[in-house]
Amino acid sequence: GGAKTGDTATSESCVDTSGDTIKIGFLNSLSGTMAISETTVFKSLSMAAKEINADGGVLGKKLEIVSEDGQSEPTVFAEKATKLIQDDCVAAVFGGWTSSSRKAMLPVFEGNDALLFYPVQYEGLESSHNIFYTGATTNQQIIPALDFLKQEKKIKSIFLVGSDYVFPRTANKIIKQYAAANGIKVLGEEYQPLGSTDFGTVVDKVKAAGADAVFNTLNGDSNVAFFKEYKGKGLTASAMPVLSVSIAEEEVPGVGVGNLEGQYTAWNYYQTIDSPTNQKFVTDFKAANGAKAVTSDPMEAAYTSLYLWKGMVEKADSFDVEDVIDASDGVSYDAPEGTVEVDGENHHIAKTALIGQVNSEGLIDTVWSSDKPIEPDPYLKSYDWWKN
Amino acid sequence: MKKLYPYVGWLLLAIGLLVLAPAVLSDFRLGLLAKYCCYAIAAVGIGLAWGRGGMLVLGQGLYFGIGAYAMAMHLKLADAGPGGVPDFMALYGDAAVPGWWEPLRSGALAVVVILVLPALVAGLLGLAVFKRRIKGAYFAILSQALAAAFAILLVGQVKTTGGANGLNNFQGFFGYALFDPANKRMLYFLAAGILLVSILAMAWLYRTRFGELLVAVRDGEERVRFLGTDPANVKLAAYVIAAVLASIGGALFVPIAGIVSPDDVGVVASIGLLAGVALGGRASLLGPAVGALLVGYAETTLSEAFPGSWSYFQGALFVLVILLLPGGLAQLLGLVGRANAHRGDSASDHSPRGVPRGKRGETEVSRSASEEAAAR
Amino acid sequence: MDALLAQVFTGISAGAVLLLIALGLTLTFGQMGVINMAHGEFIMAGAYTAYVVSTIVASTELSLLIALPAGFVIGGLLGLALEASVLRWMYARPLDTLLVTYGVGLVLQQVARDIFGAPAKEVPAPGWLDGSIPILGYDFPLTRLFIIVLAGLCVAALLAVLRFTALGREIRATVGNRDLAETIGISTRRTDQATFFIGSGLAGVAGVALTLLGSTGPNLGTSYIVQAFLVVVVGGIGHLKGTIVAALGIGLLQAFLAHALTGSVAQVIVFLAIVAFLQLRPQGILSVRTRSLA
Amino acid sequence: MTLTVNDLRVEFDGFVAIDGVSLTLEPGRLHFLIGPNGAGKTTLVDALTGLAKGSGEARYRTRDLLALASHRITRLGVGRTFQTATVFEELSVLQNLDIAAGVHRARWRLMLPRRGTPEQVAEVLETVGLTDLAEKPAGVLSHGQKQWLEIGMLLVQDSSVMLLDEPVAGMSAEEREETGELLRRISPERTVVVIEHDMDFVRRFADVVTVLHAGKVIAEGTAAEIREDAEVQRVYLGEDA
Amino acid sequence: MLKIESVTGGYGRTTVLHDVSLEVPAGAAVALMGHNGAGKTTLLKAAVGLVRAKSGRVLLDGEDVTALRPSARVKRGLGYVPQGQQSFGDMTTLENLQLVGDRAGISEMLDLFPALKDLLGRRAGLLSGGQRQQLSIARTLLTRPRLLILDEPTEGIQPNVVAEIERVISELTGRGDLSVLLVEQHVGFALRTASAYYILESGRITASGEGGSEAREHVRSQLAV
Ligand SMILES: Nc1ncnc2c1ncn2[C@@H]1O[C@H](COP(=O)(O)OP(=O)(O)OP(=O)(O)O)[C@@H](O)[C@H]1O
Ligand SMILES: Nc1ncnc2c1ncn2[C@@H]1O[C@H](COP(=O)(O)OP(=O)(O)OP(=O)(O)O)[C@@H](O)[C@H]1O
Ligand SMILES: [Mg+2]
Ligand SMILES: [Mg+2]
Repeated sequence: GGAKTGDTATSESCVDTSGDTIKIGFLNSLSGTMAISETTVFKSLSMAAKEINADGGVLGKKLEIVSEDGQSEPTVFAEKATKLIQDDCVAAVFGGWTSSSRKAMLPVFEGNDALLFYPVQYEGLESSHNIFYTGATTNQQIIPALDFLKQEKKIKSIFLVGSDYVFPRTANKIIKQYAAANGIKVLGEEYQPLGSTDFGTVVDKVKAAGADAVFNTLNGDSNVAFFKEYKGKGLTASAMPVLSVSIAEEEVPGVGVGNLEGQYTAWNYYQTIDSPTNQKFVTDFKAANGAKAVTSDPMEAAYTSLYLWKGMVEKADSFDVEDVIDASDGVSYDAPEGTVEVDGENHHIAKTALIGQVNSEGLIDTVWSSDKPIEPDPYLKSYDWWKN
Repeated sequence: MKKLYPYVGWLLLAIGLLVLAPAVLSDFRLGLLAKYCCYAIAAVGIGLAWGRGGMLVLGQGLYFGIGAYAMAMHLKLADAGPGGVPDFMALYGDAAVPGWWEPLRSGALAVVVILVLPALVAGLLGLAVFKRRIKGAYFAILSQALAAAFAILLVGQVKTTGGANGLNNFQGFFGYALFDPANKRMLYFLAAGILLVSILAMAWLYRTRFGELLVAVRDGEERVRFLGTDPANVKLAAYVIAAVLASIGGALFVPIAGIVSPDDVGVVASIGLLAGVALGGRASLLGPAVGALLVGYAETTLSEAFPGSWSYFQGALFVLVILLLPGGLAQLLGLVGRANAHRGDSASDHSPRGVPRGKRGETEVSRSASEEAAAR
Repeated sequence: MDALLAQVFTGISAGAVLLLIALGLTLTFGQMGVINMAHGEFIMAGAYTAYVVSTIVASTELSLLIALPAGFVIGGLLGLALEASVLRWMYARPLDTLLVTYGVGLVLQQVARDIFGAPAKEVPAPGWLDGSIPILGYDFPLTRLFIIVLAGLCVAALLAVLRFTALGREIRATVGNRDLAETIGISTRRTDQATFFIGSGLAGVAGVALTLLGSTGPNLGTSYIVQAFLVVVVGGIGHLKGTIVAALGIGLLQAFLAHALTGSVAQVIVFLAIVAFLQLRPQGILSVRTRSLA
Repeated sequence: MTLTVNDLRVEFDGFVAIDGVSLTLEPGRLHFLIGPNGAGKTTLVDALTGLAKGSGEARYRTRDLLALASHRITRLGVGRTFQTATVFEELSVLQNLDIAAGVHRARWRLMLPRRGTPEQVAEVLETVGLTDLAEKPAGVLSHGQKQWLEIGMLLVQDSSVMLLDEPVAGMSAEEREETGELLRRISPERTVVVIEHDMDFVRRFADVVTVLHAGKVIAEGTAAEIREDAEVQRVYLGEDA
Repeated sequence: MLKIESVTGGYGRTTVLHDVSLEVPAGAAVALMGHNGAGKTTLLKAAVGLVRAKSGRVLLDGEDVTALRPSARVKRGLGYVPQGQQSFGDMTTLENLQLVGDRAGISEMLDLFPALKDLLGRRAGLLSGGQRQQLSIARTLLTRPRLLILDEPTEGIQPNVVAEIERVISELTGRGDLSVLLVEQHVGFALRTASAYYILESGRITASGEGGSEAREHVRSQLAV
């Protein structure tokens, strides 16, 4: 008879800090549907690790990478996370992409009191003691995007298209409340199964509704089918712009520049950002992965996450999870997207929101940005129109 | 001697699972082994339906999922406490527990659901399908479609099933805290025990006249009618048993893996369940279970050794085993003749068009028959 | 009214896609009884062929037209390889082919991932397929129109082969009773190979066509394979006409449901409808009786 | 028990295979059914055993066979063999027979294993001379051996009505002799109907012969009478017979 | 025409034929007789190529065809009517014939087997046993074989048709442009059509001789148990 429910966890970390190397884990989907996106994250993480090792590592210890494949399945993410923590005894894990992968790993990291750095924009409404979120939460991406549509595009109505899973549904929940509070009519809300490529009906509806703009939370392959259908049915960016929150530089070629040109995206980083740090980041990445390679928000967030962890560890002067977490508040890093700072309260980071427009080379130009970095507010406490 | 053979194997397996493994494996590895055991339990059922009954059950994920989700829902409600609302519902849903969840608050009822619901579903489906004499490829594709539909349905119901996220983050299992390694070991022994018992049950079933009749139905379904038995009932029984075993496997999977998601019940997962059965030897007694354990182990180790490219191995496994070892590993050990391996098809009216059996590649089939004779 | 019209058109074009992906299966599955799960990957191969061609051929206007035959050949050759290396040994146990070919499919996907990289590729559509033409006041995307026409042509071609060449008969004979076929002088080996070449080739063609609608990635096939088999089953295994009816029927049903409900619920209902349908016609739309037992 | 067939009609989409046949099949005598290929002999048996849908009536023990499912008909005591022997190829000869014997067992007995060889099965093995092949999978049997096994399966069922469709086809003269004798032995307390083309065999063993042609009964009587029937000679025997 | 030289073979690990030799001279009809399970069908299958000879050779017109597939042997003039009324059940009677014959040939066959005339549109799987057997023979004759291998061809066929078949075979062999290897339980039929006979007992040739009436007794005595 072991512990009954209600007792509290007491798991011993097995991280080995004696040697002159320290183990960290990368957990990305290298196979399965999500490999499309996550392999790029893996690459930028690896690049960051190389750089850090090149100038001496962390607390004088070189990083030793243990990489696992999440296979695009939540269950596998949970299993591999456990393995990295219990079997490989890594000091921290970097990775995950889909909400489901994060949700699957969360209890593992909390149960084992370990560290996860999650690099992708997500639906918010979460803040775990053991996770650092280096991608945008909703108030750093969705809400600014809506502000943009309202202030710049002066839209009166909107149509919501999304894949059928948690992120789009939560995002749309927020959008609908925002719209209600701002006198924007929601003319339709359509969900397609993940990976669905049949958008005939959906686009017919979009066209029939004739909203001022479309808010697109589709994921992965579905975007391709959607935009091809969109163009095929004679809809254009000028007549009825689509604002997407899951299409970054590396997805653009897949969807086809021709189908996307002029459409909008909302992120916190674009390859086109012109700052010395970003230029270095981009050139180094191309050097490592070929001239055709592009950089995108999640890649940048992942890259940044490794440096932020380095910052925390050095500030704490310890690899111990609790020490690192305690030290996390205020740790900042001059990232390609601009300077970011960790909020020790909710474990997110302050980010500048950027609305971009796809240009003819398939890169994304910033057309609008929040004047200053936006403080993370995962639970949207500061928005009075929001009630969960 | 021959009759004892399988029991010797069973004993070895029991020793391996109950004595050796716990002694040598780390908590984490033992946890994985527990997970494989869950798959193995489902595999045992598939061995009956497919190996002996010739019904290529491509959709066992459906029943695995029924068990898993029933258990997961119960654990969620138990965590939430009396009248409480599971965390994810508060997040995505309307913060109210839907009516069809309520029964699962009671642990006892949950167990009942896990055992009875799959039986009902399989029973109704089987009745409809078998009475209408849907077999072979038709049946295979059909069951696959159901698994697909089930997964899609789950994904679509974010508010009540967690959608693509599935259900996870369980604190306790019938009062025992799941973070406690001691309890995890307990779960392992539970899974391993049930696996061993279900194998024994099969051993009995295979020796009964029902076991022989099942094979007869597989080899000549229509002929059986003229011996005074309605083959539909025979198949139905086998199919229901397989469904219940899958459900049990699924139910145990949840506390062990700590999560269940649509990916664990869909088409791919369902085919994954077949892999072990094929590897081990679908018609043999121990084959399906051992095969499932091996596949699980291979999957983990290969994917750890070669992240990203392990699907090469999985693919190769399917091809080589089925092609070279239709009887699975059991065939290597000479436990079953190649004929048994063929039986998978035999019943299934051998071809979508219902070509009279034995005629297509007659020599082929009968040769194997003779080899089996020789093997005896 | 035009909402209804829209659904009908969407349904038809969806049906055309289904037909295109299922057409090859009516041969390899319907006629030969091989449950070829790698069919989806053959489709994928076709799509990648289109991509490669588009990178070689300068003019987007032409590349599609070149890609179609190329895709046919590539798909066909893959099928031929599969038949010669694996399936030829397995005709006595049709159900097993499902698992083998599933394995092959996995490998092919990974191969594609390693050759072309995980991110999806874009195949630019030719200019002459840009935009849409109004039919009864509904603008019909030219791409979808093209696919409908293509599907029609493929069906016609296949029918022609089956009807006017001996192949059609020889395939059925070979599958019906291999030994007997051999003993009346039909070289079953060649028949098998020919069948598989054509069946898989059609998958390749479908793949090329699909680049007009969706993305070209390693998982392209997996998203279609289940539906493809359902179409054949509903149509009545081995019955081309049935397959056509089934494809259109399912396409329309899907379109109408998708209009009324969310996509996922629609899909589920379609699946269940099919299960129910097989209750009424256990052997599919076109069914045949045999006198033989077993 | 007598089996009375009354105005039986069987139609396959348009084609009439059995066109109003009325027969009285009584126990205690060997009843032969002959007729040209395609006359409807097998179809008649099919209809009586629920394999082909027929209209009219077939009374047996107050039940109308035409309304029953195949397995019910068998359990009622009406057994048959098939023209092209169909046995369970991958089960042993013994198992084939044991399963056939299942009609007499209670359902729940299915849950018990088979111990050794049930004696009635052993007897039948002897009768059909397959004892030393008992453990072989039926799939390896030769054509004639399969025919024997078919008969064996009928015997263990101990049906009170036995419908045999060309049982001696592919048997050598001697074996036909034995089979005939066997049928003689079992016919007294049973209704035995045999379909056959070998006229020597018919002459030797038939008590009653019914001639079917194009789905109709064109003659009935002893072998001798039949042989003299002009119509039968024309459509079936041929002049030189 | 056909020469089987000390063939040993069988199925998988079971050997059925033990060092069997047999010859069918051009233009001759040879009958093969034996009890059930003796190995007759197996021997024919070996001649056709459906059963692999573990040792020994099969010669067609002096050419060694032991390694050839059945279809290749058929192209060299061999024709085979298997036991058990086999046909392509999913195809119509006509399609079954079209597999091998042209229009002219087919109508010729229909005159020989008039019963088939009204069945052309019906799926062979639905034919009666005898109808299927007639179809099977017709289909094989359509390939215009020079060597015809028949496995119990009269089984399940009505007497007057049997007589017809007998007539055709004798005629063709008489003309000398057809050789026949015949397995037949129907001793009378066998000896009337055959000019020589072999007797097979449990996989071995135990006797052989010239056809004709006196042979009948010899065969009977050989086969008697
Ligand atoms: N399912 C069916 N559909 C169409 N026609 C059928 C079907 N079954 C049988 N027939 C036809 O019915 C007729 C009677 O067939 P049946 O098998 O009863 O003849 P039979 O008397 O047994 O002939 P044989 O002596 O050759 O066995 C045949 O012409 C056959 O083609
Ligand atoms: N496919 C097979 N596999 C193994 N053994 C077989 C196979 N077919 C036949 N046999 C065995 O080979 C022996 C000879 O079979 P075969 O069919 O040649 O006999 P046969 O002389 O044709 O008998 P019949 O007159 O009944 O047709 C039999 O004992 C049979 O059991
Ligand atoms: Mg008959
Ligand atoms: Mg024989």
